[in-house]
Amino acid sequence: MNRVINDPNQVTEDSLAGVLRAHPDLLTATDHPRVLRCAGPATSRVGVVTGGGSGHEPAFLGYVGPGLVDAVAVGEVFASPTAKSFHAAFREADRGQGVACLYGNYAGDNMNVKMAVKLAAKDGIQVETVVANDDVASAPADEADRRRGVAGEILMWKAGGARAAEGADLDGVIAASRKAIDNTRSIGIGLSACTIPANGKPNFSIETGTMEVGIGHHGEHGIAVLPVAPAREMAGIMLEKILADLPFDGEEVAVLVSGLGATPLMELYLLYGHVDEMLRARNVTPRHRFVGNYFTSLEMMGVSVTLCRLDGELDRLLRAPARSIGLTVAGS
Amino acid sequence: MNRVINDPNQVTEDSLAGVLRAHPDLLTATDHPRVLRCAGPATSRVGVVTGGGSGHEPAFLGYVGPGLVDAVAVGEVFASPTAKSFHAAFREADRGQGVACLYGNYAGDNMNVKMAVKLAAKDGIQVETVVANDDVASAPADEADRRRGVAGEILMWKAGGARAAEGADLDGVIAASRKAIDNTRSIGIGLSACTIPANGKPNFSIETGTMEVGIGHHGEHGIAVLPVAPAREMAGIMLEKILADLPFDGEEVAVLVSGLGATPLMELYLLYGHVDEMLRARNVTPRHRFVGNYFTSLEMMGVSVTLCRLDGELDRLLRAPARSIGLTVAGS
Amino acid sequence: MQTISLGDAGPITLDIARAVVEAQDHLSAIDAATGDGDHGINMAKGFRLVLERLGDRPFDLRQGFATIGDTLLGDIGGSMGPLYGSFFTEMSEALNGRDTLDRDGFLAMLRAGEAAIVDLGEAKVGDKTLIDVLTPSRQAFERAAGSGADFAACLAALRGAAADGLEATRDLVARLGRASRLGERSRGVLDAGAASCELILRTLADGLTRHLAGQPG
Amino acid sequence: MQTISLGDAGPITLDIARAVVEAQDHLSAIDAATGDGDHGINMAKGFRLVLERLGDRPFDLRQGFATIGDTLLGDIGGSMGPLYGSFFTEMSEALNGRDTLDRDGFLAMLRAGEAAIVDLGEAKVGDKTLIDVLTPSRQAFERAAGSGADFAACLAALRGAAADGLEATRDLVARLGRASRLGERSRGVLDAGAASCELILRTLADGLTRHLAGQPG
Ligand SMILES: Nc1ncnc2c1ncn2[C@@H]1O[C@H](COP(=O)(O)OP(=O)(O)O)[C@@H](O)[C@H]1O
Ligand SMILES: Nc1ncnc2c1ncn2[C@@H]1O[C@H](COP(=O)(O)OP(=O)(O)O)[C@@H](O)[C@H]1O
Ligand SMILES: [Mg+2]
Ligand SMILES: [Mg+2]
Ligand SMILES: [Mg+2]
Ligand SMILES: [Mg+2]
Repeated sequence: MNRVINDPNQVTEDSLAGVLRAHPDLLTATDHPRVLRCAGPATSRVGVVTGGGSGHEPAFLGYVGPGLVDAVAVGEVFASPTAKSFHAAFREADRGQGVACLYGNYAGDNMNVKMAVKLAAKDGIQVETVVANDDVASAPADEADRRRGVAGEILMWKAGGARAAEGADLDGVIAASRKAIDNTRSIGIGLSACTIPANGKPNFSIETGTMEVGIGHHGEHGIAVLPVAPAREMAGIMLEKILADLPFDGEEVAVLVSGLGATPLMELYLLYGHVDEMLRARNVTPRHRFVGNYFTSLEMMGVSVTLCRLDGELDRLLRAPARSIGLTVAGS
Repeated sequence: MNRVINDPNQVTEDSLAGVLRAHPDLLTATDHPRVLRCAGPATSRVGVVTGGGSGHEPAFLGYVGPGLVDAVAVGEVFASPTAKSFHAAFREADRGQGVACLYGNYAGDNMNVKMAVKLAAKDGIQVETVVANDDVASAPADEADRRRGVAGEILMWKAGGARAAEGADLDGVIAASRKAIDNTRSIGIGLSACTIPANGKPNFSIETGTMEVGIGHHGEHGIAVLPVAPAREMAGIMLEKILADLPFDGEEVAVLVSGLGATPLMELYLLYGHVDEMLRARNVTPRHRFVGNYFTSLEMMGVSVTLCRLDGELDRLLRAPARSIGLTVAGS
Repeated sequence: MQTISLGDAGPITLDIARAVVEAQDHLSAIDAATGDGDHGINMAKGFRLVLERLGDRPFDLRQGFATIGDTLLGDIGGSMGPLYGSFFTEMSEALNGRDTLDRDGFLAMLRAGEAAIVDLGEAKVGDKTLIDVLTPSRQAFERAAGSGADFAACLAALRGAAADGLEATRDLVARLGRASRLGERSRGVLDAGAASCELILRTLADGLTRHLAGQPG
Repeated sequence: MQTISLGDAGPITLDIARAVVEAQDHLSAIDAATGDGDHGINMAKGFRLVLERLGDRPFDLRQGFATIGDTLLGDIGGSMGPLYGSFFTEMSEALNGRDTLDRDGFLAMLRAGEAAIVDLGEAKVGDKTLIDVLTPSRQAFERAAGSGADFAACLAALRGAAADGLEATRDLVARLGRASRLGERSRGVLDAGAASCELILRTLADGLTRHLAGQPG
């Protein structure tokens, strides 16, 4: 695996240094080396925090910015940030109105957030959490609280960030974030493995000619290993799994097709075409459309599809202006 | 190679279908199936056209949009668009004030544009061209007209598109575009090969543990095959080659670090950090900074660095608002 | 009554840290079978930092455990940072106000550490996690103490139970963490966290036992 | 004077298209040695479309060449579309207003095609391109015609020169196109475009020769 790195154990630090040099207008360093906050003056409103392992760029730090996330805790590659860095992110984001911590359902993140919330309580900072569990492939519907959070988190951040920017109180921001993720389902298909730089070799494998349906963002096993299907069938398999879990008939949705890293953009668009066509055939209209490398897994090949059922509020929140590395909405 | 495609000979069509479904607000189909134009009403001004092979997404079609390119001719994967599609793009972009065709220096593109310009002349459409040759590794300085156009084309489109939006006449748009590319130099390092879907296997190879310095966007041979160096040294090698060709002492520059496809974003930022640091050490200030997958080569691993020496005009043109799949500038 | 001065016991912190660092590849190899192969990396990274931070200044066991706890919580993310971090932090806090450690003090300390891990991770015995070492070890110590065994004998009971607990994880199906996605496929191999937990408890017990026997180091 | 009716010669267009389609893998293999291995793909794609478009309606050689030219220009990008596209377009236009083809008409047609390629691609003999087949072939025909040879003999001279020109590309170093990046490494193998050009000229010459001999098809 040929990489653009120095010391494989320092990739997170080294990469953060570059991010800060590239985006001084968007991101600012803090006292905690693994916490970045939104550049610019802090207005008095609810703070929005997220955090997660590195290697998913532009997630998580790429969604810090006006109208989105206020502060982010950055973990090692594929590892939860520490409790102390979540705590520091809460302190950065708090302006006296409380903090909404919007993160993904992984054991490490759950524990570190839980500890950080306790630490913040001692500082008198109120933190409420929403934990994303949009990955339909990671557990059956009746164990939905075991499901992982994946690319749907982006829509949760967008909704929560927009609601905070509107001036809602903490309950309001939490409610909007929860509504977003509760109406969101995702599923991924993995087409090749990836390698954590510090490990030097992949810790899972996907044979050429096969695809792992329901793969997780760290190579977690999916629900089926099948021969690689044409893109049209991939779209069908993914939509079927999503729609079985949350029927979307006759509604408007946001669709997010994200590459897992190494799959060319032209293939993501190709897949989007089929998803769009199939949704419309079911009388579901894609109102917001995102196609690109929004939530990746290093250099994994593959793709994820996320659908979010919209109501008037979610539509408004997704439409609200926002600026970040990963997502810019001009506003209308 | 596991791909998200249907028929490998139809990837370009299939992908275009998805692009049009995803971005009706940005891109519109035309009578020519391989030509897209900017959505929305056409104001009376100079038209800007580009075109090139597919597989470099978001280039080329990802730079169509307000403040950027008006119409694009789309080729097969890694192959120039036809003369007739360039011609059709000229017709789409022309509003009676002439067309600036801003493209890259490849044999096929040169020939097809040349023929298309002749065809357009018969329609009474005036087309002037600027051919980008920013890749310093593709020929020595005294044969600069043999150099390939690479990621620097994006800055040429941005400058030309902004100048057209300002209402400049054809000469003015051509002059700004030429100034942009004349002040721009790029170089790439390839870390793995890529596979054209219709071919099924890569037509070049890069051994693990080696890097091809100066690689072209289709895997064209570079100037040296070296053992993979730490990112810090990669940055040094690339900057040295660029700065030797066009000294930047004491000036402001735009820096564009683009991944070639499969190299993770965290590595691109890591490299950017070194480039930024080294430039500042030479008293060169990165005024505009772009880090991402701006101009790719399917799933090739590797990275390219582009520097553009700024004057007041280029700074203003890069700052001007623009909206497209690949590049959005909010304006200030 | 067998007691050890916390000051004398301080260097056991270093024994634990060195043991974990040395076991890096072993622990990662176990994790690779059912998890993502990084348990050794995560643990060694944390305990290498501990070794750096403890440096050459003198410290007692309470301070040593506090440093481990702080380092894991502050610098090691994932699950191990909070789990082992609060384990050592709570054990350190259980030693507050004491100068010496005896059998009942040790039991109270271990209970505090175990409670912190259970509170945070919500693992139960049988889930194929480090709890499958920790809980039976604490129980064995407790039983021995209940039947009147001295500190050294209780530590021996703990050691034995830790080893048995580790070995027993081989037959379990993971129900928590990364390995749980494997279902039945996780049966037949040890659990990585159980292996590190056994190593930590064994090193601690060995160090204390040596002190009780009057031969520290 | 040997002449052929353009109507009779029309089906030679199909011969050419079929020959190129059949040679797909052969041409790609040659291109793979110094280029990007797609010459056969590019050419076959174009000529397959030509076969589709020509369909079953009758057409003469002028119309056949016009269809090739249009198809290559309209549907085949890269270098081959414009180069061979204008080659056939210009040859077709050289036949405008004629019903038959004779020796001098053929020479005029070939010159027009060659001029279009040179004008567009600016390749010179020795650059290791299809020009290394096309120009010597045209010259051989011209020389033969100058010394009074009949149409069939001129075509035979062209065929021989095309084969020699192709073989000679083996010793050349590419100076144009993708292969030029290879420098000295491009020596020792044939040029792909030269191979397709030899195939096209040979198939054309063979077809016309058969007609001259009164045995078309
Ligand atoms: N909820 C939990 N409670 C206790 N131990 C746990 C829990 N979840 C996981 N573990 C332990 O963590 C170990 C894996 O640690 P490690 O590999 O460092 O982290 P990760 O699983 O994040 O890669 C497992 O072998 C298991 O013993
Ligand atoms: N300027 C030129 N003039 C004439 N022929 C050329 C020129 N450039 C390239 N060629 C021919 O094109 C051939 C390669 O064609 P092909 O592989 O289809 O296109 P590409 O090089 O774009 O992949 C070369 O073998 C050479 O004969
Ligand atoms: Mg891990
Ligand atoms: Mg692990
Ligand atoms: Mg070729
Ligand atoms: Mg080619």
